[in-house]
Amino acid sequence: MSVMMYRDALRRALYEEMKADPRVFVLGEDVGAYGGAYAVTKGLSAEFGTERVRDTPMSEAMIVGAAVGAAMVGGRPVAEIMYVDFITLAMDQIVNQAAKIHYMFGGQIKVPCVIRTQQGTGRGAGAQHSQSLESWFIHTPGLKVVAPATPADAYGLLRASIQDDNPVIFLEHKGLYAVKDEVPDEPYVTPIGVADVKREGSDVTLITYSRMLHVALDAAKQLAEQNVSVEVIDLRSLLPLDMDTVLRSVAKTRRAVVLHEAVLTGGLGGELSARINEALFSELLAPVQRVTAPDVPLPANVTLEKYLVPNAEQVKKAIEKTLESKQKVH
Amino acid sequence: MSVMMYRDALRRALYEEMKADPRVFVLGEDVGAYGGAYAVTKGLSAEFGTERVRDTPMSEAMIVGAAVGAAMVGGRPVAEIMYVDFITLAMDQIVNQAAKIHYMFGGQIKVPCVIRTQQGTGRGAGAQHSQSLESWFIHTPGLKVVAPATPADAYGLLRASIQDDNPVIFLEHKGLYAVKDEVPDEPYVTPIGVADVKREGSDVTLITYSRMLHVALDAAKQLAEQNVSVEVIDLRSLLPLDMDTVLRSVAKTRRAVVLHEAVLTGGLGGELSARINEALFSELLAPVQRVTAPDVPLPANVTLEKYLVPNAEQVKKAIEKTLESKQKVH
Amino acid sequence: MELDLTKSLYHSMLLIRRSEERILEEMMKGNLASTMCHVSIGQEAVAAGVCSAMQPQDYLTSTHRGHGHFIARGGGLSRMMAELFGKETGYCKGRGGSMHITDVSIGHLGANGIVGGHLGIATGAALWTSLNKSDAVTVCFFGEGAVNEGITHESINMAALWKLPVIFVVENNHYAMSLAWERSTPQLSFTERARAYGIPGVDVDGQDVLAVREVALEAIERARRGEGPTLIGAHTYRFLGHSRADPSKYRPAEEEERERARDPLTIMRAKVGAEMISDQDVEAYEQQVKEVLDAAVKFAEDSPLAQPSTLFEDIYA
Amino acid sequence: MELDLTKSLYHSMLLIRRSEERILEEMMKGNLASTMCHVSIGQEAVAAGVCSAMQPQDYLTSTHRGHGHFIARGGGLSRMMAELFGKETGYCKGRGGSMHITDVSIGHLGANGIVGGHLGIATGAALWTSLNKSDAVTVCFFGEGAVNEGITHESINMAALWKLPVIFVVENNHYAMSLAWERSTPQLSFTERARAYGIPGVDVDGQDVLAVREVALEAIERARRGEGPTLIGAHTYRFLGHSRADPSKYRPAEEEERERARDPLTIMRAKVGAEMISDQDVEAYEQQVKEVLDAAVKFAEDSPLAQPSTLFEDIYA
Ligand SMILES: Cc1ncc(C[n+]2csc(CCOP(=O)(O)OP(=O)(O)O)c2C)c(N)n1
Ligand SMILES: Cc1ncc(C[n+]2csc(CCOP(=O)(O)OP(=O)(O)O)c2C)c(N)n1
Ligand SMILES: [Mg+2]
Ligand SMILES: [Mg+2]
Repeated sequence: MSVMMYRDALRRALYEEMKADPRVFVLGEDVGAYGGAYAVTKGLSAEFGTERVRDTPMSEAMIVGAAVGAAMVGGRPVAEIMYVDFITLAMDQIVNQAAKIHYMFGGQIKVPCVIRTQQGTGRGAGAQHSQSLESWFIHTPGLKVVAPATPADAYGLLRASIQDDNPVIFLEHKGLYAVKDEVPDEPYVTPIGVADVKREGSDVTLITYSRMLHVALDAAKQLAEQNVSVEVIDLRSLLPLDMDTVLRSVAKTRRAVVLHEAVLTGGLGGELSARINEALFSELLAPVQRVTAPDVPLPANVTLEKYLVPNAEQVKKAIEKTLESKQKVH
Repeated sequence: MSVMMYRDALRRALYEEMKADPRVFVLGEDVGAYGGAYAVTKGLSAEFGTERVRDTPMSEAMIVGAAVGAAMVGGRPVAEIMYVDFITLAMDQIVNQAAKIHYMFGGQIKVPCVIRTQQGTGRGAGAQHSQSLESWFIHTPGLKVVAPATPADAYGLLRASIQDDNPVIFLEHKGLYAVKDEVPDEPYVTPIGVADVKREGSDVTLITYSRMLHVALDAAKQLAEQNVSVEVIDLRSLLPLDMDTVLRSVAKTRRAVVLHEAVLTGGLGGELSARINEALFSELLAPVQRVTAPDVPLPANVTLEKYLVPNAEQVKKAIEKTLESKQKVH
Repeated sequence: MELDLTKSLYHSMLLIRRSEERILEEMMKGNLASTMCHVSIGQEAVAAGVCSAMQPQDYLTSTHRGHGHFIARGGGLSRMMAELFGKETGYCKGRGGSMHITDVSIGHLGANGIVGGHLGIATGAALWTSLNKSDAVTVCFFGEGAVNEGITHESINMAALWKLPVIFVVENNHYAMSLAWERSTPQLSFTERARAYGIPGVDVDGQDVLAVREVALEAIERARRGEGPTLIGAHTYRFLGHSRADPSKYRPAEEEERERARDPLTIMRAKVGAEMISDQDVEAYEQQVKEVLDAAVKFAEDSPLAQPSTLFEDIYA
Repeated sequence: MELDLTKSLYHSMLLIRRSEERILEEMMKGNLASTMCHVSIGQEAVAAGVCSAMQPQDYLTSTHRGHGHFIARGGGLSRMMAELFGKETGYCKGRGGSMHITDVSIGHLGANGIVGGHLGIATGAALWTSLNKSDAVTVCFFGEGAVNEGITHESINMAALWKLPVIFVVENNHYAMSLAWERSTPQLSFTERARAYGIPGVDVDGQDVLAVREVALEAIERARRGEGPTLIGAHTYRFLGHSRADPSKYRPAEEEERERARDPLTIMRAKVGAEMISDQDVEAYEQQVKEVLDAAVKFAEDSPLAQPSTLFEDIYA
């Protein structure tokens, strides 16, 4: 085990995949000598050359397009889109091309590429630089979507994503890059589509992913002091969703709270709530609660931004609500 | 009352708004003399000239961009994107610009524009020409989203959308253009954000919008013969959602089914299911069911496509399931 | 049929022409599975000329109007017809149809329904072959309407910057649906346009298959030498409407008449003379093409419709 | 201060320079509400020169590096500073910050965080003023990095096609974050590039405010006459890093030294001579600017932070 930062764990994954497989290459804005806006690719171009760690012009559609085309003829590109907000410029390439090519052409060809990007709040970066857009991608059959919350998962999922034969949207979080934690020294992959119980508990299941995991763990810890036992599930993969793990836990706790940083309406929380209700309707002792950002654009203001990002207090309140909630009476 | 086609009702709304307000103008691909890919703007350029009903180059980002810019300085543009699938090329202009400008600039400026497009199946148009993408837009604070199902609502909502001071995503459906129904002769607007009970009933609430309304009404009619009374709610507006109407109905029927043509995961059905469960958990006699397309891209094949589009049989089954479902026992 | 180059160019154009006529016929009979179908009748010389200049290791990307590229590149007619009929023996298992007709085994990377969408793919493919030191060249066909899409700019710029082996072939049939070319952009010269990217641009008579071939050969050889992309503007005309639904009312009758008179098949025969392509040759080709097409249609008819259950396959690789 | 044109150009550049220096100072003190802040020190001549050529009815759109455009257009410093401090008296109620600094009342249609995103807005604004027979011209500033975005192509093409009254001003500071201009495109001449759209293109020394003004005047008058857009490439340099976090290691030291020596303030004084702008003038401006900035900072400091509850306002108009 070594303690490393999230960004370093990502870089280690890139490094090892590039060492192991000459088909892997990296492209994006400022990913070369500059090392990426969030320093994930730092040093890679020195190691692998500027062809394999390639600075692109500012052309988000083509960054993804180049990845898709390269993947179709044998490459295994890892493209970086600097902020998920800019992925709005590449939606055709992701949704109509990458996600559909394998299917639409009857399985004739594969598109093994990874689109790395980062999302979320924390820097007061404003309405056009702080969004969380995972919902769009989980609504797109043909994509896989992952959103690691810890250095260990960032490493393992990035390796798995690069090795995957499908287009993977790899969602990092700008507030996680400097987070440090233990990462095993031996190489490994974290399988896509498998959630992780990050804390066991018996009273309520708290389901989350990405940076909100840390808010969830914080809330769970505080509640433990009040003798409330919270099971915290880190989804890690958002498409496919590991409903087995989720439902197993909720079947046990009979209460669930979903937590994410994306805005409420149309967020992943709705999907999870619906699925839990569909599967465990008669088991549930309380309605599934959602703790999310409100339906508001984000201000370019570190202080004000905090009011729109879910915090441990809100999570605790939601959990308390599920605990209070009376059993159904009919 | 006159009986008219959905496309003609839309054209009437455009015509009347253009007559009434010189700021209103239309732009898009082939909207001029050609009359639009689905013949909605036919005749308008002859009436209002090719400047006010303006053919654009193929440049979807700029079609929306031009609408946004024009709206900011006093125009009231109605832009047409030929297929919603091509809106992938204009997502930055919609999501980062149109939706956020009013908020981000502190309310200094308004963006009153309508982006008309059509979505859905029915023509075997394939994976890149048949999607239903409303979920992306309801996840974008600052937009309004409407999806009329009848000629009367198409007319009234288009007038309301053009008169609205916000960017409105106006979702038509390729399978509805030739649908005929009565439209009042007097001018009117249908307010955005108000759902419509298209059929009253007492046993179960069936919530839907756009072309699926007709599938819903068909299923309801068939079930009426089996003495099942289905209340059919046509949302009409998807953002904001009229939860009052939905919850009032479900409070009465205590059972709900959501029906849409978009794929399941991340679809609007999840949001509705979550909200209904949150509000009426102890009232519900059965889990909210979702009837949607499966998580599959669409084939360019009229015959095969049908297997992926929800039909009345599936709706009836889902409703029957909610009726069977035992009350909760704890 | 073993044919020398000149004859095979003619044969290739004839095969495209008759195939598309047959496709239209089958469409009228209601045999096509999708309502999406765009024929390139009148534009055959571009596909035939460019594809004749390609090598087996090369790639191409194609458009919504893609039968010509597919056939000129050597795509199989039986499985193509089966695809159009929505059959499980089709190249795309009956789920792609005309607009996505694709045979990856011959380096065909897909016909695309998003106008301009495949320019990313073409440049990306060229990026990989260049990184991978393969000598494959990628040919990217697109209509003049696609020229105004943002991705076209991004992709030509990137290809030019990195000197990628990709050829941008504009099939300029002068209309994008109803929009006349001159109403879509003020810059009508591709030679001029190419200067924005510092690459060679060529305007060529797209009805003259030999001229097209010449230009394509030079561009492809240049790309193969590592000297980067070329922008080719091939001036052609679609003889019919944009799609079945379109009576092309937006085109002046005189223009249609004048342009239809410039049939690439006629032009070629006039150019090479009857010694090269005799009436008997043509008759023999017509006969052979008819047989191939009859067989293709029969294959398509006899093939089973794709099973609905297969729709749940291939979502992931 | 009432100043004649030459003096006011100098004053405008000085005001931008000192304002941004003060912004950096306040940033170091931790007074800015957002971490997003890009200064244009070294590039003042482009903003000052172009804005001096605009009329009151004209519009402009701006970028992430937008203080200069804002100040040159006459935006108020107190409410600007308040905005940067995240205060409710700021132009955007404290929720826009530096990257979205905007004063619509002076025809400023917004600084934009999406590189290239505002080219749509600029062209759209020009479309409306042209439809509406207003004689307003819209000026669209963007960096050379934005040139390779698809929207830039779409928007220049559309503006050129319809002869819209919009001026495309490339503030070519030779870097897009770490990417040197020559590593982003093979076409370094804006004159050449403009030919792809059949419009005039001009390359101008962006450190020479008088030259910039000249070029802008001509372009704006041309647009106002209904003759369409001009593409202006103003060659300049950002003296500092892309943003606070950036030490600009990717730039050769000699280049930085050489370019920093070409300070637009110095260049102007050398050009117009001490009779036009004397040391006393400069001293007076410095004094006046300092007072304005002190007052602006004080205003910002004294203003209340925006109330969190206001975050729920203005989502809809
Ligand atoms: C991005 C996008 N916009 C619009 C369309 C609808 N559409 C299909 S073909 C076409 C015209 C294309 O013109 P051009 O590129 O010249 O090709 P042609 O049809 O003339 O071969 C249009 C507008 C589309 N498929 N994709
Ligand atoms: C679409 C988009 N891509 C990337 C970024 C991140 N980014 C912000 S500024 C910048 C460089 C812009 O370069 P240029 O256009 O030359 O303007 P400059 O910063 O030099 O003024 C980048 C890459 C962005 N904000 N928007
Ligand atoms: Mg064309
Ligand atoms: Mg720059």
